[in-house]
Amino acid sequence: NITTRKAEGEQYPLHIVEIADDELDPSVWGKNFPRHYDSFMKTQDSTISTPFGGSVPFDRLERFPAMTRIWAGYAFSKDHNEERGHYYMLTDQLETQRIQLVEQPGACANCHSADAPRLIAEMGWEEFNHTPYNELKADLHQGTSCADCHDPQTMELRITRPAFINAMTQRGVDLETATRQEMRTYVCAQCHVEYYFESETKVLTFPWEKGLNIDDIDEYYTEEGFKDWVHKETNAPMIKIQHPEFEMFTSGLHYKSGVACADCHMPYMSEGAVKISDHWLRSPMVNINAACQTCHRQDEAALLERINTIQDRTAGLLRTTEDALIDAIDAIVAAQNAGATDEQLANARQLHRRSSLRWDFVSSENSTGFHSPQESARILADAINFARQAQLEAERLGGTSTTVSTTNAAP
Amino acid sequence: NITTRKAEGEQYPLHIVEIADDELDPSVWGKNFPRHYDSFMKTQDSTISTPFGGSVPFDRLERFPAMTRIWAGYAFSKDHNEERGHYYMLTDQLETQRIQLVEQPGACANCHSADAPRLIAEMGWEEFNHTPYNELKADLHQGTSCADCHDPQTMELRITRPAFINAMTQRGVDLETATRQEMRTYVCAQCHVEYYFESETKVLTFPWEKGLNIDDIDEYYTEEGFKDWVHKETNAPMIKIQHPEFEMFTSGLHYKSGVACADCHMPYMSEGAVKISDHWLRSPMVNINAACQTCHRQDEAALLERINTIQDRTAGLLRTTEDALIDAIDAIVAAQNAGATDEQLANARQLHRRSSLRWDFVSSENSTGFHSPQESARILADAINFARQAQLEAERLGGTSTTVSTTNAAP
Amino acid sequence: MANSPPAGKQGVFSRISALAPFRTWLMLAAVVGGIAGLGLFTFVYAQGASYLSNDPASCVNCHVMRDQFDAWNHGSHKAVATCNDCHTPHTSLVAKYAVKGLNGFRHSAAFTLGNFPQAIQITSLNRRVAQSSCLHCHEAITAQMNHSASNEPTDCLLCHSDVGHAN
Ligand code: HEC
Ligand code: HEC
Ligand code: HEC
Ligand code: HEC
Ligand code: HEC
Ligand code: HEC
Ligand code: HEC
Ligand code: HEC
Ligand code: HEC
Ligand code: HEC
Ligand code: HEC
Ligand code: HEC
Ligand code: HEC
Ligand code: HEC
Ligand SMILES: [Ca+2]
Ligand SMILES: [Ca+2]
Repeated sequence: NITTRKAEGEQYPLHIVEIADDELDPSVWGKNFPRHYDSFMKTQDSTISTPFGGSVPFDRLERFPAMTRIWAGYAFSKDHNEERGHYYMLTDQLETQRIQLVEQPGACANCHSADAPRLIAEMGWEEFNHTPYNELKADLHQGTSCADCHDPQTMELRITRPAFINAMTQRGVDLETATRQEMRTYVCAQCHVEYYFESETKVLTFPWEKGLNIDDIDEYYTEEGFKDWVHKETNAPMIKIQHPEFEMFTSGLHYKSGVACADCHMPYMSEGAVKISDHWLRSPMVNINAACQTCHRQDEAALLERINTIQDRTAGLLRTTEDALIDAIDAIVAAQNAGATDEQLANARQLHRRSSLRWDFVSSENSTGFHSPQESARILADAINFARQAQLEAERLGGTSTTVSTTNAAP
Repeated sequence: NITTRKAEGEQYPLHIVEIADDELDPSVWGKNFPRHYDSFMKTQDSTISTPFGGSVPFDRLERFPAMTRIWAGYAFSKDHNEERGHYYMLTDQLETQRIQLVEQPGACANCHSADAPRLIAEMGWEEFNHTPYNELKADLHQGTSCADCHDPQTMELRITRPAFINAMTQRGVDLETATRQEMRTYVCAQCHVEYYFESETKVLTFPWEKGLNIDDIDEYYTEEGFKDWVHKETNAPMIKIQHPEFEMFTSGLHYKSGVACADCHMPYMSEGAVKISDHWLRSPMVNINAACQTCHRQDEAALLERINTIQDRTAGLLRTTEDALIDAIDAIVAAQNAGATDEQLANARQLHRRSSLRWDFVSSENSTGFHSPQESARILADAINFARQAQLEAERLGGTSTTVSTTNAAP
Repeated sequence: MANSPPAGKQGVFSRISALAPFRTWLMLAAVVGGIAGLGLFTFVYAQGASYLSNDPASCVNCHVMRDQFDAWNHGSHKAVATCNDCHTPHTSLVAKYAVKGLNGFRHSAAFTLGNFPQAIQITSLNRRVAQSSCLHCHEAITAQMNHSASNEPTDCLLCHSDVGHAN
């Protein structure tokens, strides 16, 4: 294609340094791409505030107190904040109580350090994952880097994380043949996905064998007999879900219409005579003009209002689900106190698990429903149903729970 | 035929007859607008079949058996079919068991006969509504007519039904200043809305004082102390919701983007050299190109798939809600049998009512979620929650229900 | 893939064109389009020859082009691009008249027979023509975007399908 050929001269506008294949330091890459580097460094900004997202790392446990009980017995109940920009990805991991209070495997480093691919090459895949994080951490120097997403020679997008390649290969997707538009989603799907550490080996794995929706994922975990932890109050075998942005996104209309993560989170911006991708990855709510208005001609206020409506509905359902989960927990505890056996409680605990992981799929997905509005509400409807059924099962086994929240029929 | 096409462009429209102000017969109007008349008459077709809608008047009670118990004690549980084209609007009303088994007021005729405006003018508004339907019916000659929506002199859209004018006036909307695009929705909102007959006077009224969403409507009915009937099994004071297309639509994105009912249900079609509104009101699923592709550039299969996805999710939640409602009914009945008092059961019955009317709001809305996908799912999530809470309340009052559906935790 | 943007309607010519490289078939089509197209009554009578002019008004000789014309008339590109700036190739004169001839013939025939959909859909061939015409004018500003060595230029129309004539 002649046009691309001609453009090649311009695509590497400043070729000031050669970038070595193992170069991780963004400031070195930045010598050739100063504009990209400047926008990339803006992810340092921790002041963006939006109703449910943004980059202020507020304490989520404080804001949504039910979480402490929903995750009782798991490290998340001790420390969990709203996430912020890529700039902090390594710092925030090193500093969290979830690393400090609990012994974690090296697998954690897969998504929080640009050193991961190098260490994997050096140590081997299994060894890397299963070495304790505390041993590995001296070798983690760089958080986010251009190298995570780009080939240093051609600047083409590339996949650098084995867990994603493994999971996609298993699903029959050949990443070599991915289109450019697909790559604009796949580079993010290396990290913004639900994951678990395989019980024995601690190998980072994505639970996608049966499909990407939550019912498939539930089925997968159940068949594997996997649990993340045992609930401290109800003794149910639990699953924790984390940041399933990619999975949720694929059930939504934007994905089906060919839109990619980068289209909204890295929209083009004009910089002088050229358009470049904005590398300040952040909430599109503070960037509606570039992020939405090229495709949607409504005015900014109207587009913001759309996001707000979707998020308010989702947030309302999240709170309702939390009430139901707390009631279920109370009822199971009461039944346990009344002497119900494990066998009698098996069903209630299964229902508790199934409700909780669905709630988590929406709660931990960082768009508060926006990436797939109807599916988010559908999942929470199921979560409410399962929590109330758990409560019913448990109440039938006796015991008096202190629950009052269900007795109030007023609006 | 190009030659004829060119000529037609100039002669249009034909002005063959003067249309009298009280003319109801569409074939007379049709003399001036033969193409509109031809498409209008196609609403006779009762063979269109779509997964959840269409014009085949299948028995909904048979297809969704839970309805018989959900509406126990109300005429709907005896006879309720999928609706079909406008051509049948009077016939279907005359023939339904809901008119034959029960004494209904003239108010029923408001939306099923073009004679209504004339009779209202002659008899007065209250008198018309409250005269028994069986007395009135000899005066009902015409079902649908051009006069329902058009001014015979200017062919402009007009509102002919007082209930809609009253309700909008109460909401502070001046229909005189409605834009043309608004009128393309308002003419439908005269009939495709939830309604009730005011207890004493039987005057047709729309419950919109507090707003158009289901929570507002619930609150309105509760404050009015209104009920449509007493549930035969649980003795709860119930509300039946019917065809709230307009209300549901206003919570959706199409409405917020300025799209009107007529855009999808009466899309423009080229007839020779002129474009006319297709008066064959029907499911857009058999008319995707004209109904959707003017605005959406995806191919037909992709657009159909969007509708299917939305409807499948909604239908899945409807079935889940029905299970929950049946469980709630069983539990209340068991409590009654065990001797629970009305006072003890008050909360459970309130919850039963609140769940049922929400389920009905989605179930009786004829797009199976399409008119507002996320809101439909949100409403059903609440409906499930209330039904399960009703069940919990009732089970606490004792009695053994035969319910087993909640004890199965397998997927 | 499930998540591909609209690719345009697969017309007969698009399907044929898929068999050969874009440029090769364009030349070939010159012959077919020219001879078959110009020879036909429909083409002349239905003012298919309008395709040979660059005046947007000539497109509206067919009233079915009215919506696009009106929208173009109010759009951002009115002052800078006519219909043919976007709907004919810029690679060579031969290619330009090939596409004009082909479209002229096919659309005249469709117009005469009346067998075209209510909401007209662009063919995948003409979509590619439009896409490449963007680069003709906007190559400089998009130079960095097209960094990819995969020869797969950004699909401008994913975000800017409205620039010519918003519908
Ligand atoms: C159509 C636009 C769009 C697309 C495409 C999209 N997102 Fe988002 N994303 C949003 C919006 C809007 C929010 C809500 C931001 C907020 O609440 O402040 C959001 C939120 C987020 C957040 C949290 C941001 C914050 O401020 O805390 C993350 C992380 C995220 N998206 C990642 C992704 C990933 C990964 C993909 C692709 C798999 C993706 N997004 C695709 C629009 C989009
Ligand atoms: C599959 C990729 C992946 C793995 C593995 C991973 N993370 Fe993360 N982590 C992310 C992403 C993406 C975010 C941002 C989205 C979010 O916070 O939901 C994040 C956010 C965080 C945050 C900031 C938000 C918060 O919850 O306070 C901390 C801390 C964190 N991770 C710690 C860890 C620890 C500890 C482990 C190992 C037990 C780990 N991460 C493993 C991808 C990963
Ligand atoms: C190497 C792993 C990794 C990759 C690749 C990655 N992310 Fe992230 N992302 C993270 C982590 C970890 C965080 C949380 C950082 C923190 O809170 O310290 C995060 C945070 C974010 C946020 C939240 C910013 C805020 O202000 O709250 C957004 C938005 C985001 N990522 C979008 C994307 C998009 C879009 C892509 C692809 C173009 C992408 N990410 C690729 C790991 C990754
Ligand atoms: C989280 C993933 C991610 C990281 C980290 C990242 N980029 Fe990018 N970059 C992208 C995506 C996505 C695109 C768009 C590619 C496309 O459209 O094919 C892009 C495009 C580019 C382009 C092509 C021109 C353009 O603007 O579209 C350049 C040059 C570039 N990035 C430089 C850098 C530099 C320099 C760094 C580090 C300072 C960096 N990138 C870090 C994801 C990333
Ligand atoms: C690259 C193009 C593109 C971008 C960028 C984009 N959208 Fe969309 N959006 C679409 C398409 C295509 C649809 C599907 C409906 C249609 O075909 O018109 C859609 C649908 C939607 C819907 C309804 C579907 C749903 O999932 O609820 C909302 C709401 C929406 N967009 C809001 C936004 C907002 C807000 C942003 C910016 C944060 C945004 N979009 C960015 C193309 C885009
Ligand atoms: C954006 C397009 C769109 C708009 C606008 C729209 N509808 Fe619909 N409507 C649909 C679709 C799609 C269906 C589902 C048809 C099916 O299931 O076969 C539907 C179904 C219906 C049905 C049942 C049709 C059947 O086949 O049984 C009725 C009645 C209806 N709509 C009335 C309305 C009214 C009244 C309005 C305005 C308040 C409206 N619609 C606005 C697209 C639309
Ligand atoms: C506010 C307007 C309105 C009033 C008042 C009204 N209808 Fe209807 N009716 C409709 C609309 C709109 C439909 C089509 C949508 C549907 O069936 O849900 C319909 C459909 C029907 C149908 C066909 C579908 C079915 O349920 O079997 C029957 C029969 C019917 N009505 C009978 C009645 C009777 C009896 C009354 C009085 C008790 C009545 N209607 C009062 C608007 C109205
Ligand atoms: C005078 C009352 C009235 C008005 C005004 C009215 N409808 Fe209806 N509509 C009905 C009734 C009653 C039925 C059911 C007829 C039956 O089942 O016998 C119906 C049925 C329908 C159906 C179902 C057709 C099918 O095949 O299932 C659609 C779609 C519809 N209407 C759309 C509209 C739209 C769009 C408008 C406005 C442009 C409108 N209606 C205006 C009373 C009305
Ligand atoms: C259910 C409501 C309804 C009925 C009944 C109805 N129309 Fe219409 N009609 C409309 C709507 C809506 C429009 C679009 C008006 C606009 O865009 O302003 C319309 C438009 C028209 C127009 C204007 C040109 C056009 O096609 O947009 C004519 C003429 C017309 N109708 C004739 C008739 C005739 C003749 C009948 C009876 C045989 C009839 N209509 C019955 C709702 C209706
Ligand atoms: C008159 C224009 C118009 C028509 C006709 C129309 N749409 Fe839309 N549609 C829109 C707009 C505008 C949006 C909002 C998203 C956006 O801004 O792109 C939208 C959003 C949607 C959405 C996502 C929002 C939601 O409510 O889920 C779906 C799905 C959709 N349309 C499908 C359809 C289908 C199917 C039809 C035909 C039955 C149709 N549309 C007819 C203009 C239209
Ligand atoms: C002879 C009448 C006529 C004239 C003159 C005309 N068109 Fe069209 N055009 C049509 C018809 C009919 C269609 C629909 C064809 C179909 O869908 O198969 C169409 C479709 C199109 C399409 C979309 C379908 C495709 O093949 O991609 C484009 C683009 C187009 N015309 C551009 C133009 C331009 C540019 C001009 C002026 C240079 C023009 N037309 C002049 C009748 C005409
Ligand atoms: C004949 C030359 C020409 C062609 C062909 C052309 N453009 Fe333009 N375009 C211009 C000029 C000149 C401007 C206005 C000056 C500027 O801002 O660069 C412009 C402005 C724009 C703008 C900014 C204004 C707006 O509408 O948002 C966009 C975006 C754009 N063009 C995209 C496209 C796309 C996409 C295509 C192909 C479908 C295209 N252009 C085809 C010459 C052209
Ligand atoms: C993923 C969405 C997307 C795609 C694909 C895309 N653009 Fe853009 N384009 C944008 C956004 C967002 C802007 C606004 C940037 C700004 O003003 O900061 C823009 C702006 C422009 C402008 C106006 C620049 C100015 O200074 O006013 C032109 C011209 C343009 N694009 C041409 C193109 C061409 C040509 C292509 C295909 C090679 C293309 N675009 C592909 C999103 C896109
Ligand atoms: C700046 C570029 C540009 C100009 C100028 C332009 N078009 Fe287009 N046209 C496009 C693009 C791009 C599409 C494809 C839109 C899509 O499918 O997303 C298109 C599509 C079409 C179609 C298919 C139907 C549709 O609306 O999608 C017709 C017909 C058409 N153009 C006719 C015309 C006519 C007639 C003119 C002049 C009055 C014109 N175009 C001027 C870029 C342009
Ligand atoms: Ca954040
Ligand atoms: Ca129907």
